[in-house]
Amino acid sequence: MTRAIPLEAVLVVAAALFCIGLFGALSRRNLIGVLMGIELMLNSANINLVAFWRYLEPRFITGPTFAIFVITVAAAEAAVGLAMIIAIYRSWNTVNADSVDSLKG
Amino acid sequence: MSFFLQYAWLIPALPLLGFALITFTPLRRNKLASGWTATGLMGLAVVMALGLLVGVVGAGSTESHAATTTTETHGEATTETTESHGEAATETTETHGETTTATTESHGEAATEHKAAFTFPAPVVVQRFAWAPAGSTNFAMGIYVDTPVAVMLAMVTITATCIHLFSIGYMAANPRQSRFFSFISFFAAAMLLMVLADNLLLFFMAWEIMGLCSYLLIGFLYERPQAYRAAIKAFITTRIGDVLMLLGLVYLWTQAGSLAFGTAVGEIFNPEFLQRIGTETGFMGMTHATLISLLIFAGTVGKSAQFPLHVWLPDAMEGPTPVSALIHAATMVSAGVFLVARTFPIFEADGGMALQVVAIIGSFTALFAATIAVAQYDIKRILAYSTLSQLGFMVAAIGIGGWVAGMFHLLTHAFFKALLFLGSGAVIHAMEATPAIEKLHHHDEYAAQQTAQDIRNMGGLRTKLPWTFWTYTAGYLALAGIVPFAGFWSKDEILAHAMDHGHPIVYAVLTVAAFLTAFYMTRQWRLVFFGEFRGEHPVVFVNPEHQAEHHHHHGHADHHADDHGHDHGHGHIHWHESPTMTAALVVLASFAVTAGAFNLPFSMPGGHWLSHIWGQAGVGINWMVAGLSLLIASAGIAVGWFSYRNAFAKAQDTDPLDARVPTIFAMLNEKYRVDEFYNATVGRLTALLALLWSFLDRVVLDGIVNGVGHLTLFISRVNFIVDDTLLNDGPDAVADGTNAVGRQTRKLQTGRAQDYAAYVFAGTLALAMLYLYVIGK
Amino acid sequence: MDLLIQIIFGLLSALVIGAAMMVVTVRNVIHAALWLIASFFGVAALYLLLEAEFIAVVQVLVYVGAISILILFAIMLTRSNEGDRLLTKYWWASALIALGLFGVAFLPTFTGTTWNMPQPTGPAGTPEVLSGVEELGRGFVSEFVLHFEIAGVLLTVALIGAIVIAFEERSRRRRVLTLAEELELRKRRQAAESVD
Amino acid sequence: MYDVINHLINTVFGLGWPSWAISLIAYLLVATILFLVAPFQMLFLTYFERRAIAQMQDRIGPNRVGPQGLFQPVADGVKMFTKEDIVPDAADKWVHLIGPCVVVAPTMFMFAVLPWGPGMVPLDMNIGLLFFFAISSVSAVGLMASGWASNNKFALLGAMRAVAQMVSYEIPAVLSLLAIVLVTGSLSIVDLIHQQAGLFISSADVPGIPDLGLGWFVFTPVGFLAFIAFFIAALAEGERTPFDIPEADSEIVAGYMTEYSGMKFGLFYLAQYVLNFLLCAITAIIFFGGWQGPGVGWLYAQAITPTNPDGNGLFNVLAGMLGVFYFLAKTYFFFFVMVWVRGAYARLRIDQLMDFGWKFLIPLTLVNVISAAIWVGLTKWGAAEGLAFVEGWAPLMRWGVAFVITLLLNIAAYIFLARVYSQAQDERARLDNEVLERLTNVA
Amino acid sequence: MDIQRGNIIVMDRRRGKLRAGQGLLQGLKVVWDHWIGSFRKNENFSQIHGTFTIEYPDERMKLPQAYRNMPVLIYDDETGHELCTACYQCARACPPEVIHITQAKDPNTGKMVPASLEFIIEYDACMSCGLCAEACPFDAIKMDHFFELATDDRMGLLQRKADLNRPISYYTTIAPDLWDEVKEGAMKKLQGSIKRRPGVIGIAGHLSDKIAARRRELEAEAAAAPPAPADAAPAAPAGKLSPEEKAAKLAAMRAAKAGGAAPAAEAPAPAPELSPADAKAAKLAAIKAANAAKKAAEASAAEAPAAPVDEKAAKLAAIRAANAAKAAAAEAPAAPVDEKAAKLAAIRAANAAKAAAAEAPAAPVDEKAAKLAAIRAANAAKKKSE
Repeated sequence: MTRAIPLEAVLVVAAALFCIGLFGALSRRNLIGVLMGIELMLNSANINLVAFWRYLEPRFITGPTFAIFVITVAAAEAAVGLAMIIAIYRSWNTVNADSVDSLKG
Repeated sequence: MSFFLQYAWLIPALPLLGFALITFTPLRRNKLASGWTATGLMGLAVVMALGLLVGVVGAGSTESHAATTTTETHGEATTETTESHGEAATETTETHGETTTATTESHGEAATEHKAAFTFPAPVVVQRFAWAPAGSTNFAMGIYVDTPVAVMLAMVTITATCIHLFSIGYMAANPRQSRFFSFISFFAAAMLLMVLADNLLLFFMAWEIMGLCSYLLIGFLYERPQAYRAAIKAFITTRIGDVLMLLGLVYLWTQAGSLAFGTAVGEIFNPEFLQRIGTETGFMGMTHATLISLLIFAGTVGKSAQFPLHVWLPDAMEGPTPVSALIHAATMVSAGVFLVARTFPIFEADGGMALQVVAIIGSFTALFAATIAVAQYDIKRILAYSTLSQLGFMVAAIGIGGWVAGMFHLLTHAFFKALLFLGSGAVIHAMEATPAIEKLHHHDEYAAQQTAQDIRNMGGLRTKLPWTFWTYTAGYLALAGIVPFAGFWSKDEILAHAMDHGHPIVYAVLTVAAFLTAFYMTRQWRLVFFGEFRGEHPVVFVNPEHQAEHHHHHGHADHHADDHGHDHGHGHIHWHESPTMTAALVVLASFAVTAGAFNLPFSMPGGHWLSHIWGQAGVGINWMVAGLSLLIASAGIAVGWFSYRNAFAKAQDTDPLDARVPTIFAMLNEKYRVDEFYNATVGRLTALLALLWSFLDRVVLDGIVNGVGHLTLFISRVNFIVDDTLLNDGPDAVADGTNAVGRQTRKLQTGRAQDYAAYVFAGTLALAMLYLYVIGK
Repeated sequence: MDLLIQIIFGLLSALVIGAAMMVVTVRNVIHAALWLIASFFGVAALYLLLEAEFIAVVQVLVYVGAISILILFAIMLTRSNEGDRLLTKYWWASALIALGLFGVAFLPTFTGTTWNMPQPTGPAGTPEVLSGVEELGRGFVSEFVLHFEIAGVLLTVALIGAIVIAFEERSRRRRVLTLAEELELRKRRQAAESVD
Repeated sequence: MYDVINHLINTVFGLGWPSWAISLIAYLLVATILFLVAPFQMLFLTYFERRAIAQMQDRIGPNRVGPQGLFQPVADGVKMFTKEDIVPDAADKWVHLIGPCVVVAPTMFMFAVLPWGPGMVPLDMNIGLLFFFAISSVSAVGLMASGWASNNKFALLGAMRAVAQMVSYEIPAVLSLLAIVLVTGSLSIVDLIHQQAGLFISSADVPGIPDLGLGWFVFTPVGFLAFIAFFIAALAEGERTPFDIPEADSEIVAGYMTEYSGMKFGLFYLAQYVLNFLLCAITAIIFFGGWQGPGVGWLYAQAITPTNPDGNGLFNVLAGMLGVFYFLAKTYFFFFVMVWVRGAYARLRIDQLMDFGWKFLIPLTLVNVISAAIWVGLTKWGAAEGLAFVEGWAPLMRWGVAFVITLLLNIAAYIFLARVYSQAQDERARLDNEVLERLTNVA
Repeated sequence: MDIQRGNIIVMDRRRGKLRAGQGLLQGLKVVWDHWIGSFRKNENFSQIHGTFTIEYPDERMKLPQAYRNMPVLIYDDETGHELCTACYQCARACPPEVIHITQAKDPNTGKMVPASLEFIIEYDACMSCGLCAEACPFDAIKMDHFFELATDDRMGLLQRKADLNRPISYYTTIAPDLWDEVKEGAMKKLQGSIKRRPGVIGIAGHLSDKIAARRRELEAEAAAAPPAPADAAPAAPAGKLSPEEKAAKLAAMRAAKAGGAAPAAEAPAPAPELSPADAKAAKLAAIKAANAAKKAAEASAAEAPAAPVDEKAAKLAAIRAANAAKAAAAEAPAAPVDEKAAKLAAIRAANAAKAAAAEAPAAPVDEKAAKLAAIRAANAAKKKSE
C-alpha cells in the first residue's frame, strides 16, 4: 500500500476534504450544513492521523488511538451541536445561520 | 533651703500666673483686684528670689556637694516657664529625647590668673528637661541658677514689686489698669525667665517676649499717635538688634551643637570649644568667637539702646512712667548688659577683639548720651538719656573685662534709676493736677501731658512734694556718684578697673561722662525742686497734629508764654502724693542708698561680697581713682548748681547753656539730630529703597506679572488656537475617526458564528503564508 | 497490484472529494446529509486502504451509524419552511479562504517536505508489523488510560448536555385534548365564569 | 476457495494468472454465491414464517401455490416484480430510489463475515463481529431516507420510530455481545465458534472436556443472560413482533414502506428477512456454537485443514456439510422462535419499547458485562493479573466457582431490574394520569 | 346468567401473581400448544386446537339450512310447474324493492293466470333479508344458499325467471327441514294453481318447451295409441313417467319416509337429458341420497351399540311431529282443508309415537315422550276444532 500510493497523495486528499469542509462550514446558510462541514473537517483530520500512522510509524498505535478519540469527540460534538440547533429552532423558529446573530455588535 | 532651690522655677511662674489670672479670668474687670494680685504675686516672687539667693549663696560657699540638679524629664512641665515659652514666637528647636544631665564641674575656687579664661561660678540649680523631642538634635530646656543669676533675680523682683506698688497708685485714674498690670506681670515673668534661662534659646525667647511687652507697654495709651508710633519705633529698632543676635545664636549653635550654658562637652562654655572657635577663622578673617560675640553684642546694642540703636529709648518715654521705670530703666535695658555678661567667655575667647569693640561702643554711648541729656527739658527724656549713658558705662565696663564692675553697676543703677523714674512719675502725676495742665488737658490731652513733663514748668516742688523730693534726691546723689550712695561704688569700680587694666582712654571718656552725668542731674534736680513754681504759665507743648487741626493762625509764638493772666483764677493748687507711690519710692531709695554695700572694694568681711559669691577675685580699692571720681562728681554738681541758680525765673526763659553756647545747646537739644539723621539716611534710604522697590515692583514685577499675564493671554490665545484646532478638533477628529472605525469594525462583529470562523481561518492563512513565504524561506 | 491499488485509491478519493463537494453545494439539506454519508463511506474505505480496519469499522459504526442519523433527525426536526438560500452572503470570501488555505498552505507544505519513511526492516515482501486492534485495546488501558477515561467522561457530559438542551418538558408540550376533555374544560370554564 | 480456483485456473488450464486476479475471481465467486443464497434464504424464510404463524393460529397457511404452497414466495416475488413501481410525484425521486438500496446493501455486507461451516467463511476479519454490527447500523440511514423521501407524514413518523428503535436497541445488542467478546477475548467470529467446542463446559475453559461441539456459551450464566438480552435486541433490530411498530399495519399504514410498491417494496421485504436470518444466524453462532455440533469437530479434524494438511478431502466436505446443517438448523430454530414470538406477543407501544430498551435491557447487559469480567477473571486470570488466590485451583473448580458467582449475580440483577422496571411503569402511568388531570382537571 | 349492562365482573382466576417474565413464557406455551395441535383438522368448533380452515373452494362448509342468500323461485320437479302465482306479496314485502313480477295472461282468454310471465330480481341490490320468502303464501320463493355470485358484467346480477328457477328437489337438498314443514301446503296450493293454468303457462321456462313437446309427443302417442288412463292430474303424462316425474314421486316417497325408515334403496340414475339446472338438482339429490344411505349404514352398523342413538332419533321424531302439529295449528285460519290435514297430522303423530314405542324396548322415557306427543297432538286437534 505504502509503495503504491505516496503519502503526499493521501495528505492532499485530506487537505482537499478539509478545505471543502471548511468552505461548507463557513458558507452554508443552514446550521446543519455548517455542522456537516465540521464533520468533514474532523474526518480529514482523521485521515491525516491514520495516514501518518500508516506511513511513518506503523508500530506505534498513537495514530489510531487519537483517530478514535477524534471520532468520539466528533460524536459528542455532533450530539451537543444538534441539540443546540434544535433548541435554537425551537426558540427562533429558524435554522438559518444568518438570522441567529443576536450577539451582533 | 533646698525648697527655694528646688522650686526656683516658681519665680518666673508667679508673675506669669498673675498675667494669666488677669487676662483670662474675669479678674480683669476689677481694676483694684488685678492690681493687687499682680503686686502680691510679685511679692511672693521677691520672697522666693531672696530665699533662692540665700540658698545659692549658702550652696555656693559649701560647694562641696553637687548642686541639686534635677533633670526634669520632658514630661514634668514647669508650667509658667514653658507656657511663656510656648507663647513666645520662637523658632522651633529640635531636641533629643535624651535628657542631658548637666554635670556641675565644681571648679572650686577658680584661680583667676591674669588672662586666665573667665569662668562662671558653678551653677547651683540646673533643672533641664527635653523640650521638643524631634529629630536627632537633643534640645533641653530648663533653668540654670548660679550666683549672678540669683542676685539678678533678687534685683529684678525687688524693683518690679516696687514698681507694681507704685503703679497701683499712678494708674488709678486709668480705665485700663488691669490691662496694664497683666502686661507688666507678663513682662516681669519674661525678664525673670530670661535671667533663669539655662540656654541661649530660652534666653532669646524671653528676650523676645520682653520686646513684645515693651511694645505693648510703650503703646499702652494707644489713642495717642505718638505713643503707638514710639512703640513701633522701639519694637523695630530692638528687632534689628534681635535679628543680628539670632544670627549669632544660630552661628553659635552651628559651632557648638547646642546653646546650653555650662562647661560640659557640647555646651557653649566648654573650654575646648571656646578654644576652638577662638582660633578658627570664620568669615572675613575674623574668628568664630569674634563673629558670634559681635553678633550677640548687636542684640545688646539693640536692646540696651547703645549708640547706633539708641533712638528708641527716649521716644519710649511716651509710655506711662512705671513702664519707663521698670522696662527702660531697671530691667529690660539691663538685659542686654546681662546678655553680654552671661556670654562673656565667648567674648573673651577671641583674644579681646570683640571686647575692644564693646568697650568702644560702651564708652562712646556713655559720653554721647550724657552730652544730650544736658540739653533736654523733658524730665523723663533727661532720665532716659542718663540711662543710656549709664548702660554705656556698664557695657564699657564689661568691654574692658570688668565683669564684676559692670554687673555691680547694673544692680545699683537699676535701683536708683527706677527710683528716679518713679520720682519723676510722682512729679508728673502731681503736675497734671495743676489747673493749667488740666485746662490744656481738655483741649489736647497729649500736649497737656508733655507740658506737664517739661521741667521748665516745674520748680520749687521740694516743699510741695517732700517725700518725692527726698527720695528723688537719694536717687540723684546715687546717680551722680556721691560716696555713700550706691552709684559711687559701682561707678568707681568700673573706673578703677579701667585704670587698673590699662584702658586710659576708656577711663578718660567715662570720667568726662561721669562729670556730665553729675551736671545734668544737678540741673534737673535744681530746676524741678528749687526755685519758684513756674507751672502757672507753663511752656505749652505744641502738638504738630493738633496744630494742623487746631488754630492754624497760632503760629510759632505760642512757644512762649501763653495768654498770661488767663488762668490765674484757680488759686491755690492742692499737691497730693499717694501713699503707695511714696512707699515704693522709699523702698527704692533705701536700696539706692545701701546697694553699694554689696561689693565694697575693701577686703573687710563683707567686702567684695558680690565678686566673692560670683567666684571672681575682688579688686582692691584704688584710692586715687576713688578720690578722683568723687572730685569729678562734686565738681559736676557744683557747676550744675551754680549755672542754674537763677535760671528760669519763668518757664519761658532760655536755658543758660542755651544762652551761652546756643548752637551746641540746640544741637544737643535736638539729640544731635540723630533721629533726623536716621530719617535722612536710613529713612531716605528706605524711602529710596521703597521707591526703588515700588518702581521695581511697578515696572519689573508688575511688568513681569503683567507680562506674564499678557504672555499667558497670548499663550492662551495661541493655546486656544492650538487647542481649538489641535486639541478640540483633533480629538473630535480622533473621536469621529474611532467612531467611524468603530462603526466599520462593528460591521465585522456580525454576530454570525460563521463569519468569526472565517476570520480565524483567514488569519491562519495569512500566518501560513507569512511563515511559508516570508520567514520560512 | 500497485496499479489496482492506485485505481482504487483514485476512485475512493474521487468519491470522498466529490461527495464532500456535493455536501457543500447541493441545495437540499437532506441530499447534503446523504452525500455526507457517502463521503463517510469513502473515508471508511480509505481507512481500509490504509489497513486501519478497526478505524474503518469504527468510522462506519460511529459516523454512518450514529452521527449521520443524528444529523438526519436534526434536519427533519427543524424543517424550516422558508426556502433556505444555499450559501451565506459572503460565501465567496470563505471560498477564497478555503482555496487559499489549500493552495497556499497545505499543498506546498505537503509536497515540499520530505517525509522520513521508515525503511522496511524485514526482507522484502514480509508484511510490516502493523499495530492492530489488540495493541489498540492494550494501549487504551495502559498508555492512554487517562485519555480513555476523559473521552468517557466527555461522552457522558455531551449526552447529558444534549438532553438538557433539547429536552422539552412534557407539560410544556402542547397536549391535544380529546373531545370529551375539551367539552369538560369548556363546561368547567363557563361554570367558573358564571360564578364570578 | 482461493486455492480451489487457483488450482483450477493455474494447474488445470495453466493460464498462470497473477494471484490478485485469482483472489479477485475467488471473492467474486463467493460474492455471487452469497448474493444467491441471501434471496433464497429470504424466500424460504417468508414461506416458513407464514406457514408457522398460520399453524400457530390454527390455520393452514399458503398451500395453494405449488405443493403445500412452496412456490408462494416465488409468486410473491413475481408479484413484486410485476407490480407497478409508483413514486409519489412530490417525493424526492433520487432519495426515494436510494432508500431501499441503502437498506438492503448493508444486509448483504453482513454475509461477508458469516461462517457457514468450519473453514467456510467468506472473509475471516479479526474484527468480524464489530464489522457485522457496524454495517447493520447503516441500514437505519436507508430507513430514514426512504421515510423522508416518500413525502408522507406517516412514512416519516414510521421511519423516525423505526430508526429510533433500531438505534436504541443496537446498544443492548452490542453490549451483550461485548460480554461474550470479553469472555472469548477476540472479536473474530471464527474464534468465537472454535471456543464453543466441548460438552456443556467449553473446552477453552476445561481442556479435558470431550469435544462434542456442545460447549456453547449459552450454558454459561453470562452467556445465557447475554443470549436473552441479545435475542430481544435482535427482535427489535429486525423489527420482529413485539417491536414491529414501523411496519405495523394497524398503526401507521406500513411505516416507511407506505409509499413504496413493486420491486422497492420487495427490496424492503428482502432486507428485512435477510436481516432476520442474519440475526438468527449470529445468535446461533455466538450463543449456540454456530456450526459446532457433535461430530463436526471430529470430522473436521480428519479433513484437510491448514493445520492438518494430510487429512482426507472427503472428510472436509462431510465436516462442512454437517457444520452447515447444524448451523442452518439452529438458525431456522431461532427463526422459528422469532415467528413463535410473533405469534405469542402483542405489539409494544413506541414509548414502552424505548423504556424497555433503555431502562431494562441496557442495565441488564451492563451488569452482564460485569459478570463477564468476573467470569474471565476467575477462569482465565492468574496471579499475574492480580488474582493470586485463584492460582492453585483446577480449571473445573475455577469454572464452577465462576459459574456460581456469575449465576447469582445475573439472577439478582435480573430480579432487581425487573422489579424496578415494573415499578417505573406504574409510576409512569400514575404520572401520566396526574398530568392529564392537571391539564384538564377532569377527575 | 344475565349480565347487567355496565358493571364489571371481576374474574378471580386464583392463580399466583405472575412474576415478570413468567407471563411471557406462558404466552409462548399457549402458542406452542396451538402450533402442535394445529396439525390435526378441527372437526367442530367446540375443539380448541386443530386447524379449522375449510379450504373453501375444495371443501365447503355445510351451510345451515336457514342460511339465506339471494331468493330463488321453486318449481315442482314432477309437474315442472312453478309455485309462483304472481300474487306480488313478495314484491310488496321486499325492502329494496328488487322483485319485479309480471303476471301471465291466458293467451286465449286474456285473463290473468296465477302464474308469472316474467320474474326479475336485481341480485346486486338484493340484501337477502328473506322477507319475500316469509311473505310468499305459496312458498314459491325461497332463500337459496348460493353465494358465489361473481360475474364479470353488471347485467349478470339481474336475474330473470329462467335464472331464478330451482327445482324443489334442490331446495329439499339445501333446506330439507324447512321444505318438509311447508311441503304439503305448497303442493296443495300448487295443484290448485296448476288447475288454473292453461297450457304451459306456469311451467318453468326451460321445461315448458320440453313439456310442451312431450305433451305433443304424448298426444301424438295417445293419438296413436289408445287413450291412456287419465290420472288424477291431467298434467301427468301417461305411459312412461318422465324421469322428473319419477324423481318427484321418489322425492315424495322419501319425504314420507323421512322419519328414518329404511331409505329407498335405489339410487336414481341421473337422467341424462335433464336441463342443466335439473341435472344439477338431480345430482344434488343423488349425493344427498348417498349421504343418507351412508348415515343409515352407520346407523345400522351402530344398531348393535347401545340404545341411546335410537332414543335420540325417537325424541327427534316426536319433536318434529310436535312442530308439525304446531305449524298446522299456525295455519288454523286456513280453509277447512287444513283441518283435515291437522287431523291427518295428529293421526300420523300417534302412529309415529306408537311405532317408536313398538320399536324400542318399552323404556319408560320413550313411553312418556310418546304419550306427551299424543296428548299434544290431541290438544292441537281440540284447539283447531274450536
